[in-house]
Amino acid sequence: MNVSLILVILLFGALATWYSGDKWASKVALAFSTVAFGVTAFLTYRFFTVDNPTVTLSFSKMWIANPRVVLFFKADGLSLAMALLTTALTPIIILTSFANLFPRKASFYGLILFMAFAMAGTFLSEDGFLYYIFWELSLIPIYFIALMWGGGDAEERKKAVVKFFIYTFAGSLFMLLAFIYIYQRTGSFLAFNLYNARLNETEEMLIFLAFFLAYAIKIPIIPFHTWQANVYQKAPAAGTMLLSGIMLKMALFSIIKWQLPIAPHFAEKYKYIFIALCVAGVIYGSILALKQTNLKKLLAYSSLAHVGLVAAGAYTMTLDGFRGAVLQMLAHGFVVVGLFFAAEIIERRFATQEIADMGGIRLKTPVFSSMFMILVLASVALPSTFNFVGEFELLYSLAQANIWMAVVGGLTIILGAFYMLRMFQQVMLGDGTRAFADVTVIEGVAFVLIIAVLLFFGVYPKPLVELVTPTLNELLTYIKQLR
Amino acid sequence: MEILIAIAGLGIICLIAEIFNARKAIVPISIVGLIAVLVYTVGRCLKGGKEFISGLAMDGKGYFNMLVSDKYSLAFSSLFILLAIFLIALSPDFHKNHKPKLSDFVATKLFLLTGAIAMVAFGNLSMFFLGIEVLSISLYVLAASEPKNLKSNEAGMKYFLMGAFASGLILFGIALIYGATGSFDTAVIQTKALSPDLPKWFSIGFVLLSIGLLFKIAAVPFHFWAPDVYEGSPALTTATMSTLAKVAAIAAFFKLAYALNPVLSGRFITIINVVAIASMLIGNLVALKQTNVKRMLAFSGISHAGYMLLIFQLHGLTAAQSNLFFYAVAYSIAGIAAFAVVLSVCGNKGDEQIFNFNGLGKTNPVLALVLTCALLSMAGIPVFAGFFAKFNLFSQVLSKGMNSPSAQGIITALILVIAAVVSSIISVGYYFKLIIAMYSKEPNEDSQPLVVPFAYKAVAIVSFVLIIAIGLWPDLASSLIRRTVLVENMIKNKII
Amino acid sequence: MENILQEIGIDNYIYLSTLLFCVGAFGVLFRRNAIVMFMSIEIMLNAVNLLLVAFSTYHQDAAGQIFVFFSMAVAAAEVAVGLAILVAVYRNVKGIDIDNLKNLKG
Amino acid sequence: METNLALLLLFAPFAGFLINVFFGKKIGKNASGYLGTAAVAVSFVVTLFFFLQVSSTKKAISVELFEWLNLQNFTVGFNFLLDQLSLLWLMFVTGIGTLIHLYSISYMHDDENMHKFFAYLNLFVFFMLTLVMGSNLLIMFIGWEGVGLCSYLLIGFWYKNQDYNDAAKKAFIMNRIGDLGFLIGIFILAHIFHTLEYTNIRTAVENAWTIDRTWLTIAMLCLFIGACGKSAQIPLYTWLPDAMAGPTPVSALIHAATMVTAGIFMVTRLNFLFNLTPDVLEVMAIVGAITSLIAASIGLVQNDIKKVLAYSTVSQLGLMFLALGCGAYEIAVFHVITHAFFKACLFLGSGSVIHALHGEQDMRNMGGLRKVMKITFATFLISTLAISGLPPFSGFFSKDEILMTAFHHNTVLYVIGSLASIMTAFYMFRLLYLTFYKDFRGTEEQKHHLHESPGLITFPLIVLAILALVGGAISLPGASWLNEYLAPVIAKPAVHHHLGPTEYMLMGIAVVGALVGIGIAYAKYMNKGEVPPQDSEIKGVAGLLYNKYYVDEVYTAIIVKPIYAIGSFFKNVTEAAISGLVFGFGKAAVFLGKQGGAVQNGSVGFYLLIFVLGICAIVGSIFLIK
Repeated sequence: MNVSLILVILLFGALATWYSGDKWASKVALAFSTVAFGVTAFLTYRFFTVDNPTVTLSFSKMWIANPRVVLFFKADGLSLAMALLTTALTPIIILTSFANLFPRKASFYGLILFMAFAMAGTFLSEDGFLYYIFWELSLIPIYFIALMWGGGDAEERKKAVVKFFIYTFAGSLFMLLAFIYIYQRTGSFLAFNLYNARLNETEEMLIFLAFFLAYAIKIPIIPFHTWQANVYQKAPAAGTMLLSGIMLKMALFSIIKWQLPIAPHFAEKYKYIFIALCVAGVIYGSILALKQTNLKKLLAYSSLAHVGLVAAGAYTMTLDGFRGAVLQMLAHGFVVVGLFFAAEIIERRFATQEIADMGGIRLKTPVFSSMFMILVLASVALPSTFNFVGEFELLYSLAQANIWMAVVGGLTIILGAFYMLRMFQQVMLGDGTRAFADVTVIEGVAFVLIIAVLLFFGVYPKPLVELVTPTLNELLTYIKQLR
Repeated sequence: MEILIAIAGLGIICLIAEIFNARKAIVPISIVGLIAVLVYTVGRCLKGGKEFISGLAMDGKGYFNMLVSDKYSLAFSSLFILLAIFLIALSPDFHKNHKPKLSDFVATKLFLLTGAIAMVAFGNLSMFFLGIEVLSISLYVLAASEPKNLKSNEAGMKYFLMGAFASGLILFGIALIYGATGSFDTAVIQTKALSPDLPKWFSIGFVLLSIGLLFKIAAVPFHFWAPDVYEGSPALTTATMSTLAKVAAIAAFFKLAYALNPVLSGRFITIINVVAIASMLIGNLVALKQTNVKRMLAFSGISHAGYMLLIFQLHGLTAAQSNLFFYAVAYSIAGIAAFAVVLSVCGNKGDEQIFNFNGLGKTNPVLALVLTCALLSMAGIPVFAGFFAKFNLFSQVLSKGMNSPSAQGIITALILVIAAVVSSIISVGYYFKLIIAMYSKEPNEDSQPLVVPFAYKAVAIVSFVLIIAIGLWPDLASSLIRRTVLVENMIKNKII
Repeated sequence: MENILQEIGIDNYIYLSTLLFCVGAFGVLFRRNAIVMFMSIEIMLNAVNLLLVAFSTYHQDAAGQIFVFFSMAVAAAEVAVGLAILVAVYRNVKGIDIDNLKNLKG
Repeated sequence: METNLALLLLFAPFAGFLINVFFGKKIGKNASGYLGTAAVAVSFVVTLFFFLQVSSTKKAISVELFEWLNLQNFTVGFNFLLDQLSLLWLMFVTGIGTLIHLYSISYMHDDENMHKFFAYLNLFVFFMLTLVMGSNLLIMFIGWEGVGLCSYLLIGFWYKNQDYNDAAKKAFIMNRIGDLGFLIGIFILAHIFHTLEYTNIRTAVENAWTIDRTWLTIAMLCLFIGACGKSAQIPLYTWLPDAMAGPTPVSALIHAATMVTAGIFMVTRLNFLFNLTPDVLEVMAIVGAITSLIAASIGLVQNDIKKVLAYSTVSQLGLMFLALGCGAYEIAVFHVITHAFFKACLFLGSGSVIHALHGEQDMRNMGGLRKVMKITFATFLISTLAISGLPPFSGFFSKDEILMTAFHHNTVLYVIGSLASIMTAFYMFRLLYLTFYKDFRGTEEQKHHLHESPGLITFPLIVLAILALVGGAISLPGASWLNEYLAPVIAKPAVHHHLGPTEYMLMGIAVVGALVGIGIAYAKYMNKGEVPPQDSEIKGVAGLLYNKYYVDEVYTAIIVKPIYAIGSFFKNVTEAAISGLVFGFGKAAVFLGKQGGAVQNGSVGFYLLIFVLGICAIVGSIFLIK
């Protein structure tokens, strides 16, 4: 049993869902994604218990002779943690879509599973070429999900979605060039070999920037973010969740796994520029979130702010920064899915995303409002939620790098509270007369799962810390050795 | 040679079959015959054949080096035969209104195939000239094959005039080369080309020949005919031109360039680079505004020609051959898949406007899926074949640049790949126009339910499977042209 | 034969046929009557034929002359197809001015 | 055993919270109220047990649960420390907490969400306990933010009213400003000491580590900013008066007795560090003094009974910071305790009044309640005397010690502090007179319903009044039990001045000052029988004071508005520009495509011309250009 099983299940699940027909699709998808999560969790457990886990649980097989590509799915702490995020969120996301009366459900859920497959593949690939393939592959399902099941004006949506696709595709093509370039040196795409490519200064710069372009667009880091809010707003909730919950983590993960170890000198030399850019994104996103009148757009900008901080932490190239980034990725993944789900629930009942049209919901929905409140609080990183753990570590790593970065980045805890509470007040509080049904059982289950994760790991993050730390240390050793 | 004879024979059988009123047997016979030839060719290809064009010397002893059967020509021949099989399979349904002429269409395609094969398998310039002319004349005929349709007339006329003009250039080029070296035999020319006292005409001749071929592959600025002719010709002819003819021309161009003149001058390569960049960018940019699918695919074809010209950034002839072959396979099979869907959708509509594709995702999901995959493959998105094709090309260009001693080399390489990347990005814009039409627009109200003939569907699905299969096992295609692990294993296990 | 060649010099043959070729090319460029354009193309091809024959003699090699036969055959085939297309065009537009054919563009 | 008991102490309120959240609605209002009260009472009992134990053994108890955060330089665990300081705090948090819970059962009885109220209160107590019990700064931070959350929830308890929600939000955000300071302080301390455990830091300090004083100063300053946020000091004090939007028990518990003292707790906790940074202490003293004066001056003219008490709280907290700034930690703690007694009593008293008047809070519409609400009046009077600093009430001792210390420290600060005290005496008696004396000025309807509050409300009042009366006994001048008790946790005890002539003179001045304040109030409101004018008629200095120096407006103008303006700029300009740029690429591509299409004009002649030009260009560039 090794990590390739996760991918097999997801891919097979995608096909099975597609063939199962509209009636059964959602259930089949849920079943497969849950099994995938179970397998991932079991593998993680095995990772702690077996000797030499990376060897035992990895999968590698020759794939293409020319270029030399190996089907290498590696089980290390980082990849398992990210795979866990993917497989844990997928069933939740599927669960959140149960109440949506989509046409062509089979395709919809099939695409979700296929997306999960591609994303899990991205996280697990140890071979750069393979990684790139999965990276690009994940674009296709989300493109179709957003295009075909999205809301709002069709023309606007098309515009937003096509912009998103072309934009991210553009970024990743430059990453492909970077990979090809290094491959010419190494003759292999395996991460280890790529790390040891021995590039000179100019080459490192070009490669770093090529990677940066790809990641900056996907994360997104300002000023490459303009696709984000529109797509988040227009995609169906499940698509937005996939995008914000998992897909953008692909890029953050890649910074740690690919960009920094491959171009460590350049990163070390100019890290402050990139940290500053990311931190600027934190402020920029937060301030913009304040001005939003559309709930989903507000959440999109808040996401921009949060991931900016994560990216900044990653660029500090310290253990704290890395670990904080990984933990915050996981935490943000859950919280943002929860928040978008809350927005979706409101949209289902009120048929609007405009904050001005909401209000007074709390009067009618004790359960929903409590859940939403907890998610809001997690999002503003209240201590004892998982987000605090990540954010604390991130800010600490920034403080180690430069105290002013931490101060400016830390403004997120003020501004974040500002816009989130303002949003909560306008959306949920106040007086209102419109009927609003409280959450259904299925909706409630999805919320409870998310909140349970956020609170549990907020208090006891140790298992995750122990999972990722050795791998991150290893990566840092590479980076340090090489520089 | 036996391949050529067999195919030409098949063509003649088709014509005879018509005489004996065996019209229904024409297509099956030719397809079965072609499959047999294909198996034979692939078998020869895998088993042996010299790997390099440089090994041109007197391979086909019996034929006075008129034809050579190295891996390069065999591999491309198999590709052409495969494409011809697809094209012929599409014929009967396409020409169902002109049943009596079916034998002519099929036979013309078979003769066209012989021309294409002669173009890549030549060992002698006269063979090459005959090949290219057979191919061209067949295409003139096919382009104008709807005499009552003004568009078809115009396409045929334009193609003919410009094609004949280009033929003149090619001929002039050949004459000058002959004048400089005293022989049409490529092996002789190759040795002579290296001698220092080569008359200047040789280079002029070579350049004129190249321009003629650049015209055939529709590279900027010799591309003007392509969109008009593609649009005006009957769709099946367009399919032939954009797949078989284009691929044959680029394969011939590459072979010619390295067979005649193994050390190409830097100036020449620079010209090719400029042409490549211009083709990629102009093709993709102009495609953005097109509303006719055939015209759009014509511009897309121009840009693909530009990509394929990157192959002249040579770093290792074997790799270059294999990369070109791979690109040709990926491009032409995706093209066949796309055209199979275009034929299915627009076959009875008279034009190929994009709105005809509205809602195809709902009315016929399978065809929509095939077209989507074909377009994604052309756009170079993994895990489809087109991605590996582009990957190999970029990889070759970069490796050439990185291994060049001067800084200029790497800068050139970077400019080339970045131009390629930028144009790939642009290309997504119009490929997605079609995809959006299929998936996010409602079906046209007045459209009748789509009746898709079996042959169209079969071709679409087979080519679709090929796109994916080649994407998943890229070695599959490469093994035709270079010795891969796959081939070694097959030989070891006595499969071939 | 050889004497003539030596007397005149191969260069002059090349110039002549180049000139002829250019005459043909300019004919194609500047005339709008399709038949005249065909004729101009024929001039181009024949210019090349002349050159080939000259080279054949120059090199004392028969291949060039054989090639001329090929080229003539091909040219004939080409013209046959071309004229057929022309006839079809004429039927549709009642004219052979190629400027009538501007429907496909953009 | 100790661990389990400590956990019981900590988690009893949390259990109350959970039960109230999940089953509160089912078990009914009274049950949920008593359950909440019992949960806190359990904590109180356990605290008492520990308090007695530690008082006798003088040995701190520490409990270690499990590791929480693991950073490169340090780890943070869920560790708790029950030493003299934390137990002292726990005593009055759980004690007063129990009383206020009890009070709330009656006070909140008419509210449909009573179970939620108790849930929040319990949660608050839980977080407050976490704050106090934590053995490192990060656990304290959990509590620190947690109480902020509960404060937010309780201020906005009546969430139908958006003004209340605004107040709640404001409280949370202003607290968060302080929290950022706190967090940055933690970062720097962690960087310096590689640990956040108090005991470890103290050991490090005592072992005379070479500590970078600059960074330490910055760190302590940041922590002080945190304290400013939580304890409502300039410039972050404006949330506290607004926080009066919450139900009165909340004001009593959170915004008077416990949460707002967290800043003082933190400073006292880290006294050994603050001792090393005299500059920060100086700043603290100045900020405290100015806050106390400004808040007191605003309190002079407020008409909302709770607002007056709120400003009085800010002012008293200022005095505590003055004491801290003078290095007199024990005295600050002493004042915290006495203040907790009398201010809780005052708030609960005002709540009793408001309860009786069905929500009326404007003193202009009160008066004459003395006759109807005898117990409330009596307890209120005791507490007012205590806060005014008249002997022998508890406030006298604590306040006097603060002023005395300030006098020895810096005369200017002393003067400011004294002025604030005089004002305090004035406005508190103004409050008393306006509320309880003269005739009732409300509506007939209200008058008809006037009544003394039920026993559940008066009982806590009585208990607190007694404590306010005798609370001074824990630290009598010269014989201070408190100073002795706290000695182990205070690194450098305050200099205790012998009661010499100067000291007696200062006491005298203080008493006289208080009497002067009371006298003016008496003259104005009893003799002349003045009633404060309507809002529109308040002008001049009074107007400035009544409008709180327009601080809120200034903040809005210089902080909130600019942020929104920047937001508009980002939204309308930068976003549009970036987006336009990206779309611009697309548009440029389409434009170029159109141009390219225009060249494709359909004319064969033209095509051939380009063809020939292309040939010429290629041939020319190869053969003609050298």
